[in-house]
Parts: sequence; C-alpha cells; structure tokens
Amino acid sequence: MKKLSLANLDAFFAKIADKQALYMPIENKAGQLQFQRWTEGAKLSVGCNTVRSAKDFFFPQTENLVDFKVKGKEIEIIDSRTEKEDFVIFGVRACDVRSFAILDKVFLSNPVDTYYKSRREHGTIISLACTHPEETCFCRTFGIDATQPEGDVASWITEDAVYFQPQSDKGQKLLEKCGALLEEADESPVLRQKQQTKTYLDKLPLATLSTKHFENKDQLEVFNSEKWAELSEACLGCGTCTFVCPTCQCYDIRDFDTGKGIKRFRCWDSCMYSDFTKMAGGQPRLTQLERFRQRFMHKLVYFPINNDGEFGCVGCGRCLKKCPISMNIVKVMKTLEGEEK
Amino acid sequence: MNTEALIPKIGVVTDIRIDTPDVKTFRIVGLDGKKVFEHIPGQCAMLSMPGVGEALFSITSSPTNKDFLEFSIKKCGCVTDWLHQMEVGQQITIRGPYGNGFPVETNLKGKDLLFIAGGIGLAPLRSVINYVRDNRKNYGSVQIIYGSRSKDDLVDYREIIDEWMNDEGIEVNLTIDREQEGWDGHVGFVPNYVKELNPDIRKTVLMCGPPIMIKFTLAGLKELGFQDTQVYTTMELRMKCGIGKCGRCNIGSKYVCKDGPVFRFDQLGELPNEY
Amino acid sequence: MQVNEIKEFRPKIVAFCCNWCSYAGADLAGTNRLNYPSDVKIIRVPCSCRVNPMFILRAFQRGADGVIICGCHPGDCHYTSGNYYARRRMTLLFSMLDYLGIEKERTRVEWVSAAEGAKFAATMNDFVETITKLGENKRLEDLRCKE
Amino acid sequence: MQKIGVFVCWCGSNIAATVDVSAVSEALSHEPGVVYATNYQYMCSEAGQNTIKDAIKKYGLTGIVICSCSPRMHEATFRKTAAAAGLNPYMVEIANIREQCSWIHKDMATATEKAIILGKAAIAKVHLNAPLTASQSPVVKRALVIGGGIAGIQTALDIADAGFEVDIVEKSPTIGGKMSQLDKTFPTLDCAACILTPKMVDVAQHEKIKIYSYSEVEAVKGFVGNFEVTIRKKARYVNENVCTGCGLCTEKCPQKNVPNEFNLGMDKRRAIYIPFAQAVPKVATIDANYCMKLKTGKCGLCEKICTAGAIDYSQKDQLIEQKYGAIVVATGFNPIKLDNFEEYSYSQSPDVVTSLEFERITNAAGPTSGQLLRPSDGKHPHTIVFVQCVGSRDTSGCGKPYCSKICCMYTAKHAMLTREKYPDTDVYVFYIDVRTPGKNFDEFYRRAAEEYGVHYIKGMVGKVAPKADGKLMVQASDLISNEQLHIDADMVVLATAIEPDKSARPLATMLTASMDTNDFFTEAHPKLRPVESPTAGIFLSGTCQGPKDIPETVSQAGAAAAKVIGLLAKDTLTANPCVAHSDEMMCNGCSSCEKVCPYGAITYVDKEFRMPDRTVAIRRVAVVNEAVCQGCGACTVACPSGAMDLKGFSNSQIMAEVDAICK
Amino acid sequence: MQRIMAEKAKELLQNGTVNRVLGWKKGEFVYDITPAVFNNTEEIDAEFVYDDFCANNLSKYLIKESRKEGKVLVFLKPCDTYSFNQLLKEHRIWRDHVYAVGIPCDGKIDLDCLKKQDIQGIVGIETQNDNFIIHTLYGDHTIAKEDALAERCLNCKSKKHVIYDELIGRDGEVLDSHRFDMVEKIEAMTPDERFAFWRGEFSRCIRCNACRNVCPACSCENCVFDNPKSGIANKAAADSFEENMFHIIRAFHVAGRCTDCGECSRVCPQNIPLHLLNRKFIKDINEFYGTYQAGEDTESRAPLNIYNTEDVEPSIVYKKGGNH
Repeated sequence: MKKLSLANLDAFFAKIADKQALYMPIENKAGQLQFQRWTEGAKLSVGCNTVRSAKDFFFPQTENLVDFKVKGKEIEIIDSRTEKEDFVIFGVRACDVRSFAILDKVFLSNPVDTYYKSRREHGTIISLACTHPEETCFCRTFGIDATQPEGDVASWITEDAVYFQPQSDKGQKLLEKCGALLEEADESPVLRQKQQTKTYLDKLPLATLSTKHFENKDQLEVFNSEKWAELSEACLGCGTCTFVCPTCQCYDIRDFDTGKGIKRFRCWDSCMYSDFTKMAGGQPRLTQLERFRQRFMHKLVYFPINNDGEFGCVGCGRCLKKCPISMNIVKVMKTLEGEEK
Repeated sequence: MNTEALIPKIGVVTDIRIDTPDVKTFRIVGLDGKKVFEHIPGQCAMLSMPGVGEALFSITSSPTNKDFLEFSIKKCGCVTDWLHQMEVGQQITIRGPYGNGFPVETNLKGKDLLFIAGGIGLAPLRSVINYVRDNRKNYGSVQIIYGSRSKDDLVDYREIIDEWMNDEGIEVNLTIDREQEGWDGHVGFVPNYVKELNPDIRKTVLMCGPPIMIKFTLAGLKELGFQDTQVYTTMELRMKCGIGKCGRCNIGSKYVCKDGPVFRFDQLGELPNEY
Repeated sequence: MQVNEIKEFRPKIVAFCCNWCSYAGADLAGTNRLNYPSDVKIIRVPCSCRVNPMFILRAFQRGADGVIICGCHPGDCHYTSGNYYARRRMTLLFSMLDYLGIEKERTRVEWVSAAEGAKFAATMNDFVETITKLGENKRLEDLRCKE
Repeated sequence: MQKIGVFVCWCGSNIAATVDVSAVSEALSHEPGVVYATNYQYMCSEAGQNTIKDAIKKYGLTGIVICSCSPRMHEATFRKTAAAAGLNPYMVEIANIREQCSWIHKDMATATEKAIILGKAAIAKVHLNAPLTASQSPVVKRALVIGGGIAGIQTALDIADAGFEVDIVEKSPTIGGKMSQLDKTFPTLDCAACILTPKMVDVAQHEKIKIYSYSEVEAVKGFVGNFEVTIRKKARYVNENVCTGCGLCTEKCPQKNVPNEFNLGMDKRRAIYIPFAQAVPKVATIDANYCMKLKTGKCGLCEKICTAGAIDYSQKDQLIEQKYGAIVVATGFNPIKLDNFEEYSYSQSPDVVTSLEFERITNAAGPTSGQLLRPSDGKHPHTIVFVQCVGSRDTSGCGKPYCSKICCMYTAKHAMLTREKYPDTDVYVFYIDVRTPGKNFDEFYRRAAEEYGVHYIKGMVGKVAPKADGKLMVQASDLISNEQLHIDADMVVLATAIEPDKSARPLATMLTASMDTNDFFTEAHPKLRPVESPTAGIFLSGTCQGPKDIPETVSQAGAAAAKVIGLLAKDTLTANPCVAHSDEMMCNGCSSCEKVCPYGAITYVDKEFRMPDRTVAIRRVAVVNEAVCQGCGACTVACPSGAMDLKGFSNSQIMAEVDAICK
Repeated sequence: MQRIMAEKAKELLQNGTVNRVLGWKKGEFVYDITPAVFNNTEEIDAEFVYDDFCANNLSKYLIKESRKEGKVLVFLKPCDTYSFNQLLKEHRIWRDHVYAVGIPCDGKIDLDCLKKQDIQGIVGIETQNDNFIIHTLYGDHTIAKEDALAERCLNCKSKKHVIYDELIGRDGEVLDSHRFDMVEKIEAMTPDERFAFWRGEFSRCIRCNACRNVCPACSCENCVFDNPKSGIANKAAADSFEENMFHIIRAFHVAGRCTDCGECSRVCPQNIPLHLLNRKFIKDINEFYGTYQAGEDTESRAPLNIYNTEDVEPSIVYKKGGNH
C-alpha cells in the first residue's frame, strides 16, 4: 500500500495529467458532481457519487462509427477513427467499477466491439472507497464492497492522506510513474476507515435488500407477474433511469447526412422509449408496461441467465434519485418479491 | 468473422429480379466481384444505403452458390423502398453474416424435411432448400408446402416450377389464398392445406411466414401429432446492431440476431411471448 | 485589390420570401437590374407565416450565416393575416435566440412589397454587409456539417 | 427515387450572357436522380416546350426542373407542358435564374455558381414533390344575401338578373334598410323613396328572388359552392301569403302606444303594424312585446276584423334550411349610441337630435309630416346648430377611430335644405374638416356654404346645455378666429358616427369571415379583392365592409354581384391543390391550427383509432376542407406536433431546399 | 391534510362519484413519491400520501386517465390546475370523466436543495414550525423551510385554483412573484456571457426526454423529435447544435401554452434550468402582447394564435433584447 500526503494531491494529479488526460468528480455549475477533466486548480469533490455514471468514458452518449461518401451509384466507406489517447479516471466508486465488468461482458464478448475495447484499453481506473454511503446505496445487494473497490488502483482518502493499492499491471505502472510522491504505508488507517464505513453500510435502509427472489428464476414466471401493470402505471417513458444507469448499454445506430457525406453514429437508446423497438413491420412492445418490464427483466432475469447469475445492476442508486416519478429497481424487486410471500 | 463488426463492406448489385409486385431479389457481390462472405442457410445480413438506413435481411441464396449472395426483399418501409428503386450497378453496404442459421449439418442431417412457407417467408427457406438439393444424399425426403395470397405473390415461382418440381425426391405443394384465373392448383390457406396433406409426422419441419400463419400451422401440426422439438422457424425482429449488443431484438433472454433467428418451438416455448 | 484578399469570407444567406409580395419584389429588383450579392439565395414560400422556426435553425445547422424572412407589409398579406402571425413568431424566436447569446443580427424580418424592388435590393445589400461584418456563424453551427 | 430532367433556359442572352448555361446543365446532370439535363435558347417557346415533352416521354421523367425566369412568369406554362406530356403538373419546379440571378449579378462566375445552387435546391425539392390533383366540388346555383337594404337589394337584383336564384334574409319586417328612412339624397337631392321603392318592388316581383323578411340567419355550415344555411323565420303572427296589406288592422288595433322604430321612436304605432306605406313585403306584423292578445290572451280584435283571415296567433318561429353556392353579407350600419357624449345633452333635451332623426323630421312621411318642427314644443326652430364628427375620428375611446365618411355630405344637405325651405333659419355647422371627395361633392358643399349662407365654422362644440327658456346654449370654439362662441340654438343636430350593425359580429363567427377591430368585415385584399371576404364564397356589399354612401354602396353591390355570378356560373370549383393536410395519426386535436386559419377551413371530428396497444380510442382530429383552404401555411407552424403540413410546400421540401442552398 | 384528502377520496369512491383516484403513493424513503391510481379504499388506506414531497403535476396523467371508462378523482395543487385548464382548452382531457379536487400547497421540497447543503444519507424528515429536521445516517440537521423549497415554489405564481369541482381548504390568490428575476439577470448579461451560460447548461443535456415527457404542454401524440418524417428528429443530441435545437424548438412549441408549472426543471437529472427558457417566452409575451397566463381560462386565444395589427416588429429585438 502506498501513501500520498493530501498536501501533495495536486502535485500527484499534475504528474498524471502531464502525460494523459485525467478525469475526476468535480462539482459543476449546477452543483452536481460530474466527471470532468482535471486542470490546474480544479477541485476534486468526493462528497457523494456523480450524477452520471462513469460508463461515458467507455460508452459515450454518442460516437461516430463510420463515414460514407456517396457519389452516383458508388459508395466510399471511411473509418475516420483516430488513435485514442490514454486517460486516467480517478475517484470511481465501487459500484461504477463493477459496472465496467458488466459492460465488458456485453461489449467484449464475441464479436468484440472495437470502439469500446479501444477506450477500455486506453483507460486506467483509480477507484475510491466510499466513506459516507447514501441512503439510496445498495451495492452490497450485488456483492460489492464499497470499502474495497475494484479497478486498476484502489484508493482511500483519509483525513490527511490518500492510500493507494495497485490491483493490476496497468495500475502498478501508473503508481510507479508517480513514485516520487508516494511512500510505503501501513494499512491500518485504511482498515479503520473500512470499519467505520461498514457500520454505516449496515445501517443503510436498503442494507438487507436481497436478490434471492431472482436467483435461478424461470423467466416466464417473473415475466407473467401481474404486478408489472401497477409498477409501470406512472412511468413517463423517459430515458432518465437508462441514461444515469452505469450498466444500461442499449444503443441505436443512425445515419446523419451532413450534406457532404453520411456519418453513421451510435447513441444511447432506452428500452423505455416508445420507438425503441419500432420497425417497418410493426412494434412488438406496444405499451409502456412491456417496455418497463423489459428494462427490469433484463437487469434481474435475462442478464443473469446469460451471464452465470450475475445481475445487471450494481446498486449505485442513481435511478432512485433521478426518476421523475420515483419508480425504480428497488421498488420493482420488493414488489415482485412481496407477491410471492 | 468481420473484425470490425459495425463497419460494413461494399456490395455491388449485379442483378435484380422482380419476383412479385412487391418482392424483388437482389444479387450482390463484393467490389472484387466475389462473394462478400460465406454463410450458413438461415443466416442474415445487414444491408444499408448510407443516409437511408440499415436493415437486416435473410440470405436467400444457398451457401453452395459460390459466386454471389441473393436477397429476396419485400417492400415495406424506408430502406426497402429505397432498395426497390435501385438499378443494377448500384453499390450498397453489407455486413454479416449474422445469427445461428438452420442446423443443416447437425440436427437436420439425414432427416426427412418438410418446408412450410407463406409469402415472403420462403426467402430464408430457399437457402436451405437449395442447400439440401445440392447435398441431396445427406437428407431424406423433401416436401415443400408454399402458399401466398395469389399466383403473382409466389416468390421464386420460376425456380420452383423449372427446378424444384423437376427434382427427384422433392414434392412441391403450392397453394394460393383465393381462386384466380389461370390457376388450376390448390386454393386455400397454408394451415388448412398442411392438414389436408397430412404429412408424415416423422418429418422435421422448417417453417417461415407471417405470424398468423405460423400460429395456425403450428396448431395444425400439433393436431397431426408433431412435437415442438420437430419444428424450426426463423424470426426477423427489430434488429439493429446484428451482434447481440444494442439490446432491442431480444425475446426474453435470447437475442434474435445472435441466438436466433432460427429457433425450435420448444425453445420458444420457454421464452416470453413478446414477438 | 483582389491580390491582397487571401481568404475572403463569403456569407451564406437564406432568404424566405412570400410568393405574393416579397418574391415579386425580388423579381422586380431583377427586372430593374438592381445589384445585390449572390450570397443571397431565395426560397419561395406561399406566405411568411409558412416559415417554421425549424427551417431557420435548419439553415444555421447546415451552414447558413444569416437568415432573412421577407413578407408583405402588415395589412397587405395576401392571406390577410399571415404576416401578423409570422411577426409574432419571429419576434419571439429572435428574442429567444438573443437570450441564448446567439447574434441577433443573424436573423431579420423585412416587409417588402411587390413594388419595392429597390427596397429588396437595398435590404439584401445591407443584410449581407451586416453578416459579413459578423463573420462566420459559430454559435449555431453543427460541426458535423462543416468540412 | 425520382427520375428528373433538368432544362436550363438561355432566355436569349438574358440568362446566357451572365450565366454559363452549359456549365449549369453539366453540373446539375450529376445531381442524384437527374437522368437528363440540357439547355436551350428559349424553353418557353414551342420548340423548347417540345424538348421538355419529348424528354419526359423518352426518359420516363417523374419530375422536371426548369432553370429559367421567375415562376411567377412561366410556372403555369411549364406545368401545362408537363401535363401535356402526361406528367403531373405539380412535379415541375422552377429555379429562378433570371430575375434572381442573371439580372442582378454581373460576374459570370458567381452568377453561374449561384444558378447551379438554385438548380440544386429545385432538384432537392422536386425529389420530394408528389403528384397533386386539384379537387373538384359542385356549385349550388343559388345565392344568399344577408340584409335587405340598398346594398342587399342591388346585389340580389343583379344576381337574379343574371339568371340565378337569390334569397334575401332581412331581419326587420320589410326590406329597404336605412335608405328607406332618408328624405333626399346628396348631391343630386333626388328623393330617396322615389329611387328606392321601385327597386324594392322589382325585388318583390322578381321570379328569381325570394325574400325572407323578419328572418335571421341561424347557422351556417359548408363551404364555398356548398353552404348549408339555417334561416329562422320569426313568427309575425300574420300569414304572409294571405295578408293583403290593406292596413285595416293597423288602424283598429287598440294598442296605440308603441314607439315607432321607423321614425326612430319620435312617434307611435300600433302593436300590429306595417313599417311604412311602401314596405315590401307589404304585410302586417304583430309586435309580440305589445300585443294584448299575445300577452294576456284578451283582445283578438285584429283577427276579428281581418277579412282575409290572415291573423294567426299560434304562429311559431320557423327554421328553414337551404343550400347556397355563395353568400353576400349586406348587414349595413347603425348610428352609434350617444351614451358616451353627455356633453351634447342628447338624453336631456328632445331638441338635440341625430342626423337620422332630423332626416325623419324633414321627411314628408315622418312624425311631423315633413314640417321642420322642434320635437319639444312643435315650434319652428330659428337657429339650428349642426355638429360634425360626433363619435367619428375619435381616438379617445368614446367613439370610433374612423371617419364615418357620409356625415359631411348629409350635413351639407340638411343645412342647404333647411335654408332653402326656411330662409329665416340660421344654420351653423361646426366641423373639424369638411371632406368632400366625390363626384359633385365639393360643388355641393360650396353651394351650401356660399349660395345658401350656411355658417360653416371650423371648430369643436364643447357643450350643449338646455336653458330655462327652452333654448339650447351651444358652447363652441372657432379655430380660425380663435375665439369662444356661444350660440343660443333652437335645435342641435348631431352627425352621429355610424358603426356596423350589431348582428354582424355573430354572423361573422358563423361564416368564419374575419372582421377588423371595428367589426367591419375585412376584404380578401384591400385593393385587389375589395368585395370578397378572405373566406371563399363570402362576399361583402355595402357598409358592413366600411362606411360608404349610396352610389358607392350600389357600385360595390354590383361588384359583389358580379363576383357571385362569376362563381355561380361555374358548375364545379377547382381548388388549389397546394393546401394544408393534417396527418390524423399525429394530430392532437388541440385547435391551434383552427385558431390561425383565416378561412375557417379547419374543423374537428371525433374519430375512432386503433391505438398501438391494440385498443380503440376516440380522438379529436383536425380535418382540412380543401375547397376552402387557400394554402397560406399558417396552420403548419401553429401545429406543434407537425401533423399539419402544406402540399407543394411541405416541411421536408423546404428543408431540402435549405439543405441544398447551405451545402 | 393527507387524512382529509384520503377521507374525501374514500367518500367519493364509496358514493360512486368516481371509480378511481389519481394521487400520490408512498415510497421506500420519505421523498420518493410515485403518482398512482387507487382503485379502492383499501389501497388508499395502505399507500395514499400527501406531503411536502408530492411534487408531481398529475394533470398530464389525465390525458390517458380521462379516456378510460368511469370517472377519475384527481387532486390538483394550485399550479396543477393551470395545466389542467390548459389541457382542457386544447381538448386533451375529457372533462366529464374527471372529478377535480383542488388541494392547498405550501411549496414542495427540492431534494437537491438539501444535497447542496451537504445533507446526505437522509432517512427521515420532520416538520417543526418553519423548519425541517432532517435525520440522516450521519446525524440530524435543522434547516429553514425556505432553504429546502424548490425554486418554483419560492417563486410561486399563484395559490389560486383556477378550476375544480371541489376545493379542500381555502382558495389562495394570484401572487406577485419574482419569477422573472433570473430571466432579467440573464438578459442583462452580454451576448458572450449568455452564450457561455446556456452552452454550459445545455452541454450537460443527456436527451433523456424527461422534461418533455413530464411536461403537460408536451402532449403530442407523436413528438417531432421522435418522428423521422419531421425532418428534425433527433435522438441523441449528437452535436451541440442539436442540444440547442431541441431546447429552442421545445420551448417554442410550448410558448403561449406553458403554464410555468416547473416540472421540466424539477425532473431534469442534470439540473438544467429549463424553466428559464419558458419564462423568457412568457416574459416576452407579457411585455410585447400584454399579460397572459396560460391555463388561467379555457376561452382566451393563445398569444401565438392571435395577433394585433399594432404588434411590435421583430426588430424590437435589436433595440431591446438584452445587452450588447
């Protein structure tokens, strides 16, 4: 374990930012935490989690896939990608780090999504242990330890220092580069902090939320539950939950005619949108009930079926905070479970 | 498989055949004049005109055809409208092949096969039929029951008459929905015709057509004594990426573009009825 | 003169003209051989009230540097009231664009009658000059549409 | 995709001198969808048109772009050319490279560059053109004239003389209107009754004209060529067909104390009455507000004495439905109420009268049998003050902002006639301006002032106050000599502003015809279409459109009739196919579009829809009446959902042009 | 209040006036309230809630609910009644299928106000006079009510119910609010500052469409931004232009129809002050064409659907509209 005096934090950031882009949670104009590029004088904010998840780094809101030029009957295909630059994300919480593993299962499974892969390879993640979990947090439900986050480097911020623990070669190399600022340290302050945080985690209102009901579940049984109607009743069909979710990865591919050529891009899409599955031949999910059900079936049932029981949720609690009508995965889980009792 | 799954290749349209008033068959080769890729019968490919859109279509030609790919496409939307007004020599983009295809080298081998198709549903089956015809010794008897609204709406009519009907060991049963002048064949809906023909229940069924036809034919087959495990179908649902990632083509836990489009009915039975 | 101008900025200007007054006014400017820059391209619409804010934004997206809407003088609308509606819509839209910090001079409404060929030409000369001074539209551009 | 042909015209040297036409046709030939591009000296010539026709046939063109002069010049020509070759005429687009390119630019390079861009925009548009067919609707060969004054009478007669059926709806028991109340007419001083009553008789006797007197328009549906109108025929308790108009009942009726509206309440009539001797139709009407029989059930005298047996106390209002091809509004005017003008003491002194009242006083059939007598004491007045602009040109909000137009002249007439008949009378006229723009008008005014010795004083009357001796103290200012005047007058006559009849506003709503803020009907175009309402099939006659005198009214009435005849002469109407269209799947039924439509072309229906979730829902959706829509496009922008679009100038077409221009 | 409302709902359900009730339902925490339809008295007893967190404007749900069979009881706060009225005016709600009960509102809490004051881990909230006592995992906080209220409530435009079938409590007055202060502040900026301000705001937009989907004025069957045929359909705001366009066009489409209920800003996950766009239009309309409050009545014509021959010219923007 390495230790960095808090007084040296900016120097540490400057050292990293010297060679590559460095991102971290910084308060924006709206008073929200947002991953932003660090520049001299920017202030790291660690009060709570960011509003948008860290998935943007690897799966941005929109990205250009390929360009076309059309002339007469001929088409030219242009792969306009350029080499990505290396970057470091500091301050990713345990839940968000886990979300990368979930996204990996989608994007890195065969056939590999090279756009995602390239970003993934260029990014180094310095995670940060939580000290003041929020009432909406329930990462423990999915077996995540908020005090011991995954990532290339794990970090803990105490009153006077930051402690680092490399967890991958990439992480190791990053720390080596900043070796001058770091010193070997005893991990007892970290252990003390973990202990303290655990007492909070135990007290969280959702501390006892369990996925048991959904483990090895027959998909038809959950699918056919009568509770979906009531749960989806007030859903506005917006994409807030989807877009703040660290694991939602549905996308749409569209063409944009610039007048000088065609740009094919992909962008976030939401299964909550009424046009998500609309196609020339018809619409298989006709009502908001079906679309709402799809989102939660995917996270709680389909994803585990296809991924050795791993759920498509990391308990970050963003949707609990941001849904305009306060309907969320916790309510869905509790309601469906309650039905059985 | 293509290393850049989302970046297409260029295909050149070398032949356009008008099958029915709203179905055309397009022959496509690569820029080098060769086949763009190899495939398994039942697989699909994503065709697109930049700026118009991208859509997934079954490959209609058989893998045994070494020269080109063919797609029979029915006009029913923005992309297909555009494809229908193309002329020979037009370039389009193509990527694929996608999906599992029919188990022609495993489960179907040595079996007596019954093909049931309605309308444009013949398109994916034609690939299998021609594959079977070209590897005749690997399969048992072949029966094809094909129906459409009218004589004019029978896709690949010439090929059926000139080639399939002349093949030994292939029984072709055609039907149209309503009486029509110049038609002395069977008249009636496919599900009823299947029941009338009362096929041997040891056959393996490959079925494709409009949902309503599938529904009633399946019920009819079951009445005759067929099991879900004997019947395969293929679906084309709201696919966008073609590689199981964009998240819209799933039926329950299965992605049509990746785990399908060919499903056996016993598999579908375990999935939500959301298709 | 010509030698020193290395890269002269030529604005792209879209003019929506109502069929009955302003388009005819533009025709009259032509008939009288009145000069105005070729940067102005006219789109004929039945009435100024046909101009949807969407069109104006679309023009800026596609690289226009200025958009001008010409209609019959208030009270003279061929359809009696179209320009009155256009006037309200455009006033509010322009005010909103200004509120968003987008140069207000890039959008304009002028009433030009079928007899005012000279006014049409003068208006266009003036508008082109204004836009040329303002320079390229940067605040309401779509980078994808720029080469 | 369309197969497009591009035809670039040289227009001799008009275009070709400044625009490199072959460069244009060459450049445009590479645009998507263009299968043929050429240029020619004169595209509008027969040879040029043949080039187009041949190309349409040879290349199977589905759309053509002509780069030439303004579409205002030759769009119709080329549309016809296309139609002759079997191509829908609305698949033609014109790129204006003459008026808007070659004629305004001097430099060939820039002009050519611009011409190419204009051509590209036209090509981009024509890609999205759709064949349009003008809709046809039959014309009901019958006209309705609302209002039976001189305007309505003249319009009806002119239409009927052309051989079309006309109905007049008049809300009072007789036609004739305001003109029937007048004595003499300026500037010729001929007798109003002498010229009006023969016309009224003509109307009554015309086989093509039907009069619905004592009737009002209740409801209007439909559109140009095909209006469905409901007329309420009010109960007059007299069988019109039987009544001979002998007038016996009107002499015997015991209820004698009813204010006589024909004489503006200055004398009395009976409860059963004929408004005046020459009334048409000359039948009696029972005033239900005063008739004892109808109010209390007692009396019944008129029924007893009527030899024709025409009295029918049980009569009810009758609703008549009739179809019309055209409607003429001729609802006329009224003097304004003088409640806001207390300074003239109109409500306090009977000797302060309006000009119309003065007209009755001087009329031989009036309350004083034509003797100029003061209403208060029946004595002959020796000093009369006329006040001009009472409520006209008044921006204070008390009166009307406009000039009532007729007052200067009738005041001159009154002053002159008074001086002629009673030379011993002093006549003063207070005016702001004297406006005499009409044939022989100024001569007339000058005669009044110069020959007849009328005292014209430029100035305002500040106050009229009744004095104890029965005289009226008129306080006024003389603006020329700049002094205050005090005149003791026997009578004061107020040239009261006129305003549209109160029935006009609800009628305009029924007709979806627009009105200005003063409730005058607006014209389709103030200069070019002055007798038509913007709403197709609705025509304007007389003072409902604005203040005017009799000759002007009559000529406008004739003009309106000519327009109606022009409409009714057609068997069917061909509508402009570039009209608005609502996509009912997207329509919210919010009524925004209806509100901005100047023609009332949009209505709403509740329609059953199969919703995406397979349920059936009833939704309110807009429907555009293509026969009424004129294609301005106001609705398309008012519609937030984009359901409303304009054929021929659709959102996508205009945006394609924008794209092409900005490329 | 909650008890009175629940009693009223049960009474109307039992006497058959209505067959269901549109109200708010409790959540997991104190603040996560969900709009819900209650079909019987048991459901009301179990889950019905009305408190300082019931912020949702229920009028938009009536578009769907009023088209169903039977009559629905809806509880409307003063500002919600304006939306309800506006929707009635646009024929979007079937009036005879709705029983509207006006309820008082003292302003609703904005959770972000609490979070901004570093209050997190909220597990409970109590009201004490003019203060809230907030229990969190990390200790209690006391804050003044005023510091917890949403901006729209601090600048409440009206406590008057413009339409209802029945009113619970006393009706309030139209208030003299300061809701245009921030608009004026922006107007007073230089164009460069304004541009920077809005770019900063819009650049955070993730195009989740929450603002649109929650907006009672955005009641289109098919939004132009979802309709490929509209020519401006866009899903992602792939360029800063599209971010601008979405918000400009959306604001324009609701101009003259927006009642300033403030739901758009409430639901924006990125805290973009969308109400400042709507208020700009409202302010301009008031200044140019006379004061107009959408939803105040059902008869008046929307300012963009009417005109006056004496209207100001668009060039007023050059003279007036803000700082240079």
